[in-house]
Amino acid sequence: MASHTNKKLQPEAAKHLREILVNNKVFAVALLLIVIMSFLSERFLTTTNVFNILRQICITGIVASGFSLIIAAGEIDLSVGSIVAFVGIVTSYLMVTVKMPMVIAILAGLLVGMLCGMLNAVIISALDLPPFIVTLATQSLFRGVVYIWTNMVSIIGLPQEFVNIGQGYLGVIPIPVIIMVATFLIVWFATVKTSFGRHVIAMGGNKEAAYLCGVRISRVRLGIYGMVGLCCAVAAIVLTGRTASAQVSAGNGMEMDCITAVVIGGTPFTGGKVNIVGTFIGAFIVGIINNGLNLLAVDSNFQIIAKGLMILIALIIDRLSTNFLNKKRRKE
Amino acid sequence: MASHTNKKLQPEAAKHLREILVNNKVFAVALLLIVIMSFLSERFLTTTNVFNILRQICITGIVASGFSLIIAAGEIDLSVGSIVAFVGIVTSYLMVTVKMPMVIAILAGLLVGMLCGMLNAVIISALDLPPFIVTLATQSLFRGVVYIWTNMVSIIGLPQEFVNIGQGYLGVIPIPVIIMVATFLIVWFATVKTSFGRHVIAMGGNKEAAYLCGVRISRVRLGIYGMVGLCCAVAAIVLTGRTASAQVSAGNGMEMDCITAVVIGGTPFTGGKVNIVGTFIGAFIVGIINNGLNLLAVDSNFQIIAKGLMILIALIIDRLSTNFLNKKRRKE
Amino acid sequence: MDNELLLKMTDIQKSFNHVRAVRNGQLEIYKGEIHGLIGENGAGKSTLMKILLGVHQKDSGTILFRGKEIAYKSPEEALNNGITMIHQEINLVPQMSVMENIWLGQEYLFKRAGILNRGKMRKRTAELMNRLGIEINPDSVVSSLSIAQMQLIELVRALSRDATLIIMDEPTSSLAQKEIALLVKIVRMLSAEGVSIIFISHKLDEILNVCDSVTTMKNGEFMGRNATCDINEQTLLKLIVGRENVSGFHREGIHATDQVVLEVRDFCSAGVFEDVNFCVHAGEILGVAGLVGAGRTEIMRAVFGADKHDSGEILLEGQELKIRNPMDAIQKGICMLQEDRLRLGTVYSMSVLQNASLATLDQFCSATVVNKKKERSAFHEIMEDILLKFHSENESIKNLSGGNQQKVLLGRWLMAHPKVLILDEPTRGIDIGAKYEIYRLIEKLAERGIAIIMISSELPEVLSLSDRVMVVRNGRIAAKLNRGEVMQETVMAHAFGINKEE
Amino acid sequence: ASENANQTEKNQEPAATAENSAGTDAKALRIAYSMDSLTEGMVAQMEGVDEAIAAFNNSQSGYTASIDYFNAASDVEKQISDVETIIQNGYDILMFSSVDTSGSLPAMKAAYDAGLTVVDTRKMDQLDSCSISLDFCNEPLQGEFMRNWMQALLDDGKAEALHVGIVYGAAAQTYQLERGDFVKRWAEEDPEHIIVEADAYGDWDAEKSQSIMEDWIQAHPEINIVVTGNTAEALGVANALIGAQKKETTWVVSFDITNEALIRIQDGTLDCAVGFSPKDNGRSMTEMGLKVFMGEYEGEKEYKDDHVQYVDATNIEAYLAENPIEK
Ligand SMILES: Nc1ncnc2c1ncn2[C@@H]1O[C@H](COP(=O)(O)OP(=O)(O)OP(=O)(O)O)[C@@H](O)[C@H]1O
Ligand SMILES: Nc1ncnc2c1ncn2[C@@H]1O[C@H](COP(=O)(O)OP(=O)(O)OP(=O)(O)O)[C@@H](O)[C@H]1O
Ligand SMILES: [Mg+2]
Ligand SMILES: [Mg+2]
Repeated sequence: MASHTNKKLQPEAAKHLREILVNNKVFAVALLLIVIMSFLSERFLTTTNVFNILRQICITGIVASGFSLIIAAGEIDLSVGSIVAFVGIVTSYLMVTVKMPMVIAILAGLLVGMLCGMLNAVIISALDLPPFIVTLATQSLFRGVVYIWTNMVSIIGLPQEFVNIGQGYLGVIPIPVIIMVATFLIVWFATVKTSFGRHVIAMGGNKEAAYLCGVRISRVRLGIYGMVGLCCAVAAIVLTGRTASAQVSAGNGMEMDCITAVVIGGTPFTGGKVNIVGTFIGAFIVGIINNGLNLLAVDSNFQIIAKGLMILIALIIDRLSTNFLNKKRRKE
Repeated sequence: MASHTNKKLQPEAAKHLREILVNNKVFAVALLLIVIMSFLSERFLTTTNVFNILRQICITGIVASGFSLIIAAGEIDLSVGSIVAFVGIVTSYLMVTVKMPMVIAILAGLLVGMLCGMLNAVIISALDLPPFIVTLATQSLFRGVVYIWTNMVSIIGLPQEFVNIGQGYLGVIPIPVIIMVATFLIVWFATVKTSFGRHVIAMGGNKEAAYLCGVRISRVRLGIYGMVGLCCAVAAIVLTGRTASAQVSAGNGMEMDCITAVVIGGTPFTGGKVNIVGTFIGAFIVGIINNGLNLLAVDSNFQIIAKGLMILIALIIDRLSTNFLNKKRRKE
Repeated sequence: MDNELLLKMTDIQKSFNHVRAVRNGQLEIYKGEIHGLIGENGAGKSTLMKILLGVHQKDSGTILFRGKEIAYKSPEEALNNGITMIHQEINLVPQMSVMENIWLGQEYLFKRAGILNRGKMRKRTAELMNRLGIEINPDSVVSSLSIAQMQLIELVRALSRDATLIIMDEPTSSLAQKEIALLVKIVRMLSAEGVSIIFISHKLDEILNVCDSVTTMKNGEFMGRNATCDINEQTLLKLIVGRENVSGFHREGIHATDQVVLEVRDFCSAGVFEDVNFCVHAGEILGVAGLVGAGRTEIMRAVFGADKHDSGEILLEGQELKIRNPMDAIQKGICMLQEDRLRLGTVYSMSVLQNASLATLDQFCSATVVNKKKERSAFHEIMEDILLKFHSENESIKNLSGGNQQKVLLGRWLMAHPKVLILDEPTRGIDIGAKYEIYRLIEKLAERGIAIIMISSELPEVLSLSDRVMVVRNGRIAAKLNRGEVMQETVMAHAFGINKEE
Repeated sequence: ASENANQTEKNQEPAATAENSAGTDAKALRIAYSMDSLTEGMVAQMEGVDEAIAAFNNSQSGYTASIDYFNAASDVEKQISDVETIIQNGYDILMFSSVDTSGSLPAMKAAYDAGLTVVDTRKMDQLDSCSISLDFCNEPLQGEFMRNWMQALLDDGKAEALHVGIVYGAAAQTYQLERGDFVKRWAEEDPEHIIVEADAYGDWDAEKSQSIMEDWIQAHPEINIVVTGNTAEALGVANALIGAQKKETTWVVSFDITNEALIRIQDGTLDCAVGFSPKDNGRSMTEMGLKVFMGEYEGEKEYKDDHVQYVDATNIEAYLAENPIEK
């Protein structure tokens, strides 16, 4: 009898594993990339290099975690990069010029980031304007303020404890990696475990139906953009620490990196679904590609082609494996 | 009795005018901007300056005309700028290095542009991948090919007749402006007067319904992307003439300019509707803003802010006027 | 009727992932025949039809159409070969006009040198609509129409194709009697012209009345093919449900208390409705009848806060309420089931469970964290009441059959334990077995003291369930009838505006 | 209404719009500066330009000069448009820092043909399309300086061979690619001593350059000098090297002598910066332009000056003594 149960269980487990793979096929793509890369370069699969990659995806990763919700809600935020630059400057200015204590400067930075995000939400909701245009406008708004404020000069001379946030280690683990993982956990929790997360998905899936179920679209939007603003602020602090300076050009073009990570990660561009773990793996895949191309010393112009091709191949593998797994499942 | 008919007609006419304004409110925004600008600078409303603006929006305008269909179909194409660069290089290479006759080189360029666009469509349809990622990949693909091919050196030494396409005049009218207007007319015709246009909108409005009605989505997509590729090729030829050289960095960031023009023009980012005339006016508004800020010699850092703000204000006016007109309409 | 076999489907099988939707599909259609297809929700009717149309590909089995074996890969092929289908859910492009929707995919008919001749298109549309007796402006935008009007446009579109076989998947579920009569007339006319029709419906009387023969399905399997002259409602019911005696439903007496829960005074919205005054008592079921487009939905949407109104007030338990949006209404205990389940009800990207709990999520939250256990148990409790069978609560609602989706949405509002429950076409697409259960459920809710407003185009439903009936005509309340005086004829008379008494 | 019309009339006279600080009868002189992109260096340069204009306005030349800046944001097309607006708008002098030597040419030519005094600040080698071509801050010259500085490392025996990593600027900004390309040409000439180990685009971004360097430390430990495009990139590279404790054995060099670069040379995280004092540069290019306009310049159309310099640990004190860092 026991053996009978066992027999029944095994295909169940296999089926289960397949389910997990189907829902997180991007995971399989990442694994495949890792295998290929370790064959191409023996330097790839070393602890140092893995932490290297993780550290390099931190900034994009932290912003992309929140950005998943924007995409899931069927909206877009082009201003993330500018918010990152803005918060970097605010925090550094408060520390270096105003000589505020670090903790207060960081808190102020976080607040500013959140408010910037919320400003986007308020404009979109209050005037019922397309998020694309609103955030395009605030993108140049925030960036312009940074330029005028700093007169294009980066802020340097940050206190060492602050720099440590971007460069330090906790044991062997880089602090930015810890912050990124924490951010992903929090966003994941907010998305999967709370009513807020449910409302975000409902809003992206069918805004009208969500509204008729009592979901307050404008409040949810405020939450989403505020959260992304907060993520931007966290990223800004890590970035400022990592480069030991607040750069006026920080975060340029970041929105594209974020969308790439989110969409590779399996959150559809049309909204209604979200995969936070997928976003992490998406950012990781982009990180592997960048790192791999550098490790292999691919010519800089070929890198541009290779990056495009590899993203495409990753998605094609993803798609083909889905089809294959679906077919197998149907055969049973 | 006649007077009675008249009385009935007049409100009809007023209603009609209002309908036109509601559907093309962006037109009113453009007018308002023009009025404001002519008060601020007496140089603004001169024939030379108006042609100036028109000539300056040509490249974006030509690509944006076709881009409207991409947005209307609920898709996206990030590779337009790279196609522009690619076609510029191909055409110039054929003329300068291979010494082909101009007409043949141009035709080859147009063909290449169309094929590049179609390649996007084929990948999206065949593998059922998100357009965002596919065109992000081909963006770097095409751009990388340009970089490697040219080794980052622009091609110069183009024949004068070719340069004239970008710099010449027909009477008082700049040739690029004529080409732009022609492009808009063709795209407008294809959208409004043909079944292809209907299918594009149906696809953007309800892809499932279109499919169930026998619309071949992949064929429509092929048409759309091919058309945009063709528009890119036309823009590339005008641009190459205008700069009297094929630049490897041509068209960088063009996709954003196009989306901006299209969305300001009233084509919703979510698809299902299209307003080709609106796109033209959208491009024109962006042109007025750029030109106006230059005419007023606004500080370049403030320009960044001002541009963002003005786009926003344009949209807010647009929205408020819609609300106002709608309310009036409802009252009747 | 010719005895020429037009279509023969044998041993059709189709699975979606691990769900076996059709196990043994059999269907025979003769030329000019009106053939009914019935079965419980999720029996596989729509799936079988979608296989025929080429939307889904069969796993096995054969399809013979006009003597040739076919396996269409896309609807386009089927359409080109003379098969069209009215789908269960509305399939229109909301941003396009009525005319453009009707001719979508057939624009080539109006092409001259590549240019669409809109004038000709409009003329053909008008001709077609005239012939069918449907009055909708060809130029109005579809998104501004009521769901019934959309359903009629689907009908026009199916007829525009001069098909030899028309599949109608619950074409009457969102139509009121007048339109149904029209549809039946059209169907008979087509049949006389030699067109075959597959007619899916949950209304037995309709099947028996309209169809020549009927095929029954259960759990994806073929249960039998009968000529309608050989059977009656009882035998049909047995075929569908598998049991002999499925009791009908009859509500005894008036149960309403005289405690007014909801009162609507002088409600008015320019151009939509005016002078709307009514109240509902605790434990009362208020039926709302009227023709398509009379404004029933619009009035209730305004009460629910989904639409704006110009003037008038709402009182809940004697207290005046400010309802600006559905959120306010739901918080105060007023809930509304929408009639357009595709556009206004379901969130396709979410699971069955998530769809059901969307409106009541806060109940299962502590500090905004959802207690999934509570959520699940509340859901299962309700779903047992509704007799919903599904494979997994985590399945996407998109994968449920139309009727089962409707049950989930109904469940959504039952989970809210409201004071006032507005139901707009609650049994739309629900099979007869479950329908009576749902009637009983509504009755039970009323017994618990909930005030229920039920909009329905099925008069028998209104008559058997309601304590009072309110008839709406042209955005005004034409009559309020008490249970005793409610008769089919009086309701219809008020709905049409023919008052016999005068 | 007629009053209004009058005012408009008057406004069209340039003299009426200019500030009359130098005297009531001074004529207005309008300068336009079409810049390739707005960077920290450009902002410093603008300060020099403004200083030169202020000096000119105090010099009783009979003119009152004013300047407007136009930022092409690294877009050839935008630069052409800007210049179209400039021509349209009645400026007298155009200072032109081209986005691309070939692509921006039509713009410069058009301005010259329209009768403006055109100052080519980037040595585009098109003497018949400008009034004067300045050869003191162009990229090839800077590359030469950097090459000399690196050659000295070999000559002094500080390294047997230079294993170079090149961090370019942005691919779209072709003019500045020379900041890395000179190494590649050099490596072809002298493959024994100059070995290009890897190259990548840093997009002028500290973070991106930092990631690139982190990867190179793994894959190309033999790299002993990194040539970067600007201070931000150099900063990122240095951060990565410091993090891996390799800064001591790896030179980091960059272009543009910014305040930040000076500070970093002082603290040893940057080994050499080649460039010019942007402020001086701005000052002298403005002076040249004004001279040409006034007809006071009689030299060659191509004007050379040795504005380019390098700053490293050996000469930083001297440099700072002359050009103190302002707060
Ligand atoms: N796309 C799909 N993916 C997964 N399962 C599906 C899909 N479509 C249908 N099903 C399942 O197939 C079964 C048959 O569904 P179908 O829609 O054919 O039922 P039906 O007879 O039309 O029911 P109703 O009367 O409610 O419309 C159901 O169990 C349904 O959940
Ligand atoms: N969003 C809208 N915009 C404009 N008109 C609308 C809109 N929705 C409905 N209408 C119109 O309002 C009228 C009333 O429609 P409503 O849906 O309330 O009718 P009903 O009595 O509920 O009938 P049924 O639901 O059976 O179609 C219809 O003529 C419809 O065309
Ligand atoms: Mg069905
Ligand atoms: Mg209704």
